[in-house]
Amino acid sequence: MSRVAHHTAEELADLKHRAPLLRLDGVTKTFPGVKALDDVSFDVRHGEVHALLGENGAGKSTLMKVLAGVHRANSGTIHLNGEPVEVNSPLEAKARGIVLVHQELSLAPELSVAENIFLGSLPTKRFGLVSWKRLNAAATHILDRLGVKFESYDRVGDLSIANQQMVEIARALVFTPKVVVFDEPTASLTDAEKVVLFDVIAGLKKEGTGIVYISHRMDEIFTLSDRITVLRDGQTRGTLNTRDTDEDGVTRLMIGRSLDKSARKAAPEPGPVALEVKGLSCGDLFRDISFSLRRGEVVGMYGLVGAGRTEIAETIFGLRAKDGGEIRIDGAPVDISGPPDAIRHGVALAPESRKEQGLVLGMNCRDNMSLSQLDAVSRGGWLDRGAEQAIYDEYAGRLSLKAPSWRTPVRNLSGGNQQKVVLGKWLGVKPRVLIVDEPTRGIDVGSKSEIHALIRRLAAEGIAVLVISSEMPEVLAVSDRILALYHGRLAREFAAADVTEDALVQAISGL
Amino acid sequence: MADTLASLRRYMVIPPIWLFLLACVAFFSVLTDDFLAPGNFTNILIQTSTIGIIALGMTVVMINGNIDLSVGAVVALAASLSVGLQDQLGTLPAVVVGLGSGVALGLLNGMIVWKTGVDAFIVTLGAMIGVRGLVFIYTGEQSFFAMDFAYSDFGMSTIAGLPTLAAIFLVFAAIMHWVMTATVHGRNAYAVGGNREAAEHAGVRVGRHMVINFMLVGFCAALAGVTLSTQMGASTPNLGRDYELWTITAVVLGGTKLAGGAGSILGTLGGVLTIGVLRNGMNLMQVPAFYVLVVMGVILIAVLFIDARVNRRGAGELRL
Amino acid sequence: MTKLDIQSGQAAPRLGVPDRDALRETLQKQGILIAFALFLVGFSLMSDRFASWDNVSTVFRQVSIIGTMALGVTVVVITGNLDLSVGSLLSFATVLVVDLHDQIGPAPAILVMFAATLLIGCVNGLLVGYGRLNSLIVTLGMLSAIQGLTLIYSGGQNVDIADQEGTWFAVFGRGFLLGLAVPTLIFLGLAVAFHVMLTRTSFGRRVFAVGGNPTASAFSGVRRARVVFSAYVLSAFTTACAAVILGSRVMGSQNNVGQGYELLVLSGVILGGASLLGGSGSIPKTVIGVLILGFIQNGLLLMGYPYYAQWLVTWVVIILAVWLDVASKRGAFFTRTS
Amino acid sequence: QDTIRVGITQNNVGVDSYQTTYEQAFIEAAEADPAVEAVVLDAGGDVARQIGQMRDLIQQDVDVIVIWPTNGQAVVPVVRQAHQAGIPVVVTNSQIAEAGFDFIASFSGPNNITQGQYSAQMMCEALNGEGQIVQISGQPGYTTAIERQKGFEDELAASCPGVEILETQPGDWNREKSQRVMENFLTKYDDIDGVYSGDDNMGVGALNAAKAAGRDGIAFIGATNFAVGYEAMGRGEYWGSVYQSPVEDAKNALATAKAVAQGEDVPFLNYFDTPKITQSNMDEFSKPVF
Ligand SMILES: Nc1ncnc2c1ncn2[C@@H]1O[C@H](COP(=O)(O)OP(=O)(O)OP(=O)(O)O)[C@@H](O)[C@H]1O
Ligand SMILES: Nc1ncnc2c1ncn2[C@@H]1O[C@H](COP(=O)(O)OP(=O)(O)OP(=O)(O)O)[C@@H](O)[C@H]1O
Ligand SMILES: [Mg+2]
Ligand SMILES: [Mg+2]
Repeated sequence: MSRVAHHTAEELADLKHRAPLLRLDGVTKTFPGVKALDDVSFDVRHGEVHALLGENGAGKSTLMKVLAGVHRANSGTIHLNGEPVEVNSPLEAKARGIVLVHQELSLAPELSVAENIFLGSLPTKRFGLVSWKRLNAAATHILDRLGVKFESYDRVGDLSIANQQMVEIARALVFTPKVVVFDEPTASLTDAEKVVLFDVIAGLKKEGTGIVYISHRMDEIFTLSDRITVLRDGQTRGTLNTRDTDEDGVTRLMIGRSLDKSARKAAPEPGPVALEVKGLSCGDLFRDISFSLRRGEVVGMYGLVGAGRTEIAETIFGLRAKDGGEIRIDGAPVDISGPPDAIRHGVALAPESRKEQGLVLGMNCRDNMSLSQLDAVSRGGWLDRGAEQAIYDEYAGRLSLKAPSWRTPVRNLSGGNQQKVVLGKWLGVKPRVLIVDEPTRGIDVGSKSEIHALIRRLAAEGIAVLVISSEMPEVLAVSDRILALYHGRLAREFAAADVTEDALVQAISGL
Repeated sequence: MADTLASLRRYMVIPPIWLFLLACVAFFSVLTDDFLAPGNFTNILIQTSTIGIIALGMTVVMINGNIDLSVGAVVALAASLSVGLQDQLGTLPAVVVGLGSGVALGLLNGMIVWKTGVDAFIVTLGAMIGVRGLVFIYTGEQSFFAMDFAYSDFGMSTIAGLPTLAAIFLVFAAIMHWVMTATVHGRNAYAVGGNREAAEHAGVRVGRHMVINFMLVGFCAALAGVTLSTQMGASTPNLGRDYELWTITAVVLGGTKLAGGAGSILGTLGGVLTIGVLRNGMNLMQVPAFYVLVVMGVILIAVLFIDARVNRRGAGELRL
Repeated sequence: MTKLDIQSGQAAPRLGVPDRDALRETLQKQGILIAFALFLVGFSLMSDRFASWDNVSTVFRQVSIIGTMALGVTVVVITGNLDLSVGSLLSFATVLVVDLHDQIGPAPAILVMFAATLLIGCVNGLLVGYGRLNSLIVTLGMLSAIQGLTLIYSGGQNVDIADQEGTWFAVFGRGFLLGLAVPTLIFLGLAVAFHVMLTRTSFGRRVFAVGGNPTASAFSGVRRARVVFSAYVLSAFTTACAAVILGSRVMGSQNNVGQGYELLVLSGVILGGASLLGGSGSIPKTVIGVLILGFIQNGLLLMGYPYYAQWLVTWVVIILAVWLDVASKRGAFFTRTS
Repeated sequence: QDTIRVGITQNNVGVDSYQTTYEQAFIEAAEADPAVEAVVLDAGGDVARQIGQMRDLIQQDVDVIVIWPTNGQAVVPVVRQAHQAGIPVVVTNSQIAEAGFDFIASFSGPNNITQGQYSAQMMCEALNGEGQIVQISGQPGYTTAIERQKGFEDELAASCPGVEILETQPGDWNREKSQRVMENFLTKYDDIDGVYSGDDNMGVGALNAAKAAGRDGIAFIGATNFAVGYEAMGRGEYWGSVYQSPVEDAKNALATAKAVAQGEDVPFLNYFDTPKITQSNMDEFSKPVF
């Protein structure tokens, strides 16, 4: 393996005027019922971070999968270093130095971190024996670079999602790749890990690697990228120099209009308390949590990953047994035995992990949406398809879901659109108390503000909403009050009017 | 070195089935006199060696997310060939042909699963029926008998006090344990079963990998057929019926997931021995034939039940 | 703001011809039907008896036992579980109903048999549903236990109905209604009922959800244990129905009549495209799967091959049928896996 | 040493009434005889298990072993082992392979070849030497099935060339399976004059199929007369069979074993009588208990 020579700054500047490292021309890809890519062209230069932007379902992941040999395009060409190449399988892509860090985790849970990182190219001794020494040394070397807190021999299935994402990223660093594609790498990373990732990207850049970066987070795009290409409906809408444009310009290209940032209406007078939690505790996951939600109110819950927010939500939803404290709904103490009971009490939880907890991937969009309210859409056990369709139509519309048809299995939707189905499924319940856990993970900026508006509107209709989020702008944008969690305890409560970013950061860091 | 140890340690974890095995051994030792006799243990080892050898290969195939229902028929085919061809070819070449037939059928199964994408369950179910047909075509319904009594004497011989067949089983188990924990191929089996797409994207040649595993289980089944026929000095066309179900049961009891991605040879060994000990113990206790069936069924379920209680996760688990 | 290379013009309208797509989608999913049709044509060409009404109705009658059982097993498989106990449960139920027939009369015998069989279904359901135990081992254990129970009950003796002509019990296996055999009617009637249940009721939806993703269904308020429990009871129910047909058809029973049926039934279900991983499957396709099995056996017999040659052909046909099915969904004959 | 310890390993008790009745009769006979103590084992149809049981019996050093072979070839080596250990072996019900003849003291049981021949003779008689028949054989690969089929086919070819076997298919000793096979035969052949089945259980299945299809005038001949077959014969629907009593079988085996153990001379092939039973002579026989 020859390392790519380091370039001086001048050389790098010069590179921009050279032939691109990678060029995709006229790529078209259709799935049954969808033209996911329509004559897309795109190029990446040495040492460049090229951001790929677009709404959910615009075709970003598909384009990168074509590049990485996962999908075969209907037509189009790929040039690497000016040479036309065929990429018919992931293996071929790898051999040509093209690495894709997938949007969806693709790890083998039973294997160790090191084995996952070197999957497909484990170092060997004689007789096909794994050389554990070299494997772990090499893996540790990469992990040190990423500054992670787990060991190379830990079982991947035991890691948190964020850490699994780090393993996925570590994979990209095994060989000196020519092109690395990051597909929404930060969707489940914390700030600390993000910093590490950006360092890694900077390092790759210095080595002359071409980088494609997909994200829905504008701040990241503008921090990292040199150029931005916007996809819309499977077509290229344009490529811009990052320093020549701004968020608004890109957004307009992406969704055809500017974002209405003033979506936040004045909060109506909140109604009576719908949910009250007193001294709720569960093992060492969280202790002594007390708060209340009023009808018509949106409360944000903010904290670091592992602060216990999800567990609190799960406990309220009856998925965990509490070992102390009390939950009241509309003033009456309740003992919720499980989700069916919770739903009966008017509590809904849109979970954070869409694939594991949110969706039946093989089931179509409509049926997924109505799954949380089967009793409501059936009479005497008989399904009322009209009622189901009505729910689907309403929330597909309100969330601008992009699906070929209601019959499409959610497996075939883009990541962001899958998340929309999860939301639609729980918004449709019209609960008294709605808990949404990381509601906009992987959702494009346009839809994100629509979802925020929708949450506000639901509150205005008299629902009490708890929004769990790791994104400060989101919490700030939607909440009337904010609960800051630190290490399983309620650190502070803020009113939206007098919260500052600094105070919030301090509160969740235990300061 | 420390790293190597640490990374190896988790592959040496004792699977829970061994606890039940111990419990069963204790139970029968108390309730029957003959159970603890050394001759009895070698008996159990011989009796479990057939299913056991197949189970070793089945474990690998199941870890990588497939299944092989044709093993019982392959047992019959390999036994028939290795006994039936002795007159023409001589003993050793006949055995080689028998073993080869298993590998060849494994290759066929594997290639079909790989190239057509048809589920292994269907492919090997077809083979389970069809290979039995091959056996009947070859044997013309007849049983074969090894004129060479050395053949059956081999099945009864011992090495250093250990019956040869038991020794073959244990040595083979050790080899397979090593393959699954220390070789690239073994580790890839977990990757392919745990997340096939991921393995494919990472450049594991999934198709070839699966074919090799099918050949391996085919070889194991054929080897079991050969050892079984040395026990009998003969072969019968109906040999190995139902073996697929008992093999899979032993493997699953040992902790291998039906869906793939997890499992171990050690666990399988425990599963195989548990079933063997149960059968043997009930024989010694002279449980009447009809009741053996009931007791066997109930114990299988009880093992699972206790296992689930013992392994119940703590407070971290969701109430689903 | 410098635009480097913005494309001109509006985005072209997306390719979307829903009707044609829906049609193609539907056609694509019918690979198994095409396979079935091909075999029927093939057999008809090779044997002039094959395509006769007599023969077709005979095959329907013959598959009705396995077919009826396959309906319940389909539900279990869709929930992501297995039921290997149906074979020995069939033996148990048949021995019971036949034996009781002469002792307490047909109607009470049927009632008692259904009660006992459903009870065993409940045990399966409790263990797999509420106990969350591995369904393969539970039902295999039950296979063995039920076999033992049957033998203990009958003392290992065959059971027979003495008065075969005079009992109305004969109608289930031997009767005809409107020119159709009663077993066929029971099978197809139950198939329609099960199909409606799976596609039109909330229970059916829950069955698919639980099999597709148990965790997500639990988060959605579906009671997994209850659904799985019900699936096993349904499986026991269809097995009991099959036992009535079998007992009446044969007017007697051996203790092992259902031996090996578990795999036969399961093959029918899997041939119909249900996945062992759960979440997919359909009654009409299970019916087709079972019919394929029945027609293969019948067709090969009519052609007069020796039985082992039939086994070889069965091998090829089963794989070809499913291959055609998966190939049509994939749009290619071979996989791209390296 | 006063009592004789007889160890028996049976084929597959419970799989059909014959074997079950045999076992009961054997146990009863042993209990009735104060000079005999019996160790009764069942191989459950599994050759490997039967070999294990043989070894156990050798280990226990019983005075004589009775074996109902699950397979005539596969048990030869272990029978040889017993022989070498000085334990006489009596084979019961179905014969072992010729290679093992040197190692056994005696065979006690029916002659399946003869039974096949009897059936062929009855078939010839029923059809007056002229006609087309089908055959439903037992489970493929099992000695009894093979021997009966062989006896039947050879005798028919030799002494009754006018009767032609259209086709043979296995019915696996299963009445329902045989019913299905017969239904297909009926579709396939417009003209069937007779049906030979490997036992009455299957024969009655075939009869069921013919009755359901309304096809009269078919002569049904079976073997191992079962109660259902006996009754059908009484109704005039079943032509004939071979009478074989499991009780006789069991008693014969025990008596042979006892004699062998006591060092008496016994004939090597100790067949017990299995006469033809037809509609005309059935009154001479009591209805089988199974
Ligand atoms: N395997 C597939 N089968 C059918 N359709 C698919 C498949 N994969 C993607 N699609 C469709 O292709 C289109 C583009 O999807 P893609 O995943 O590329 O979007 P994306 O831009 O990555 O969106 P997101 O930001 O939500 O991840 C979507 O309409 C999606 O439904
Ligand atoms: N340090 C850690 N090591 C391993 N797993 C962790 C760690 N911290 C948290 N986890 C796991 O990660 C998951 C997410 O943590 P948790 O749900 O407690 O955090 P949260 O406050 O809800 O944050 P988020 O919603 O951002 O994930 C949980 O399953 C938790 O067990
Ligand atoms: Mg995407
Ligand atoms: Mg969380």
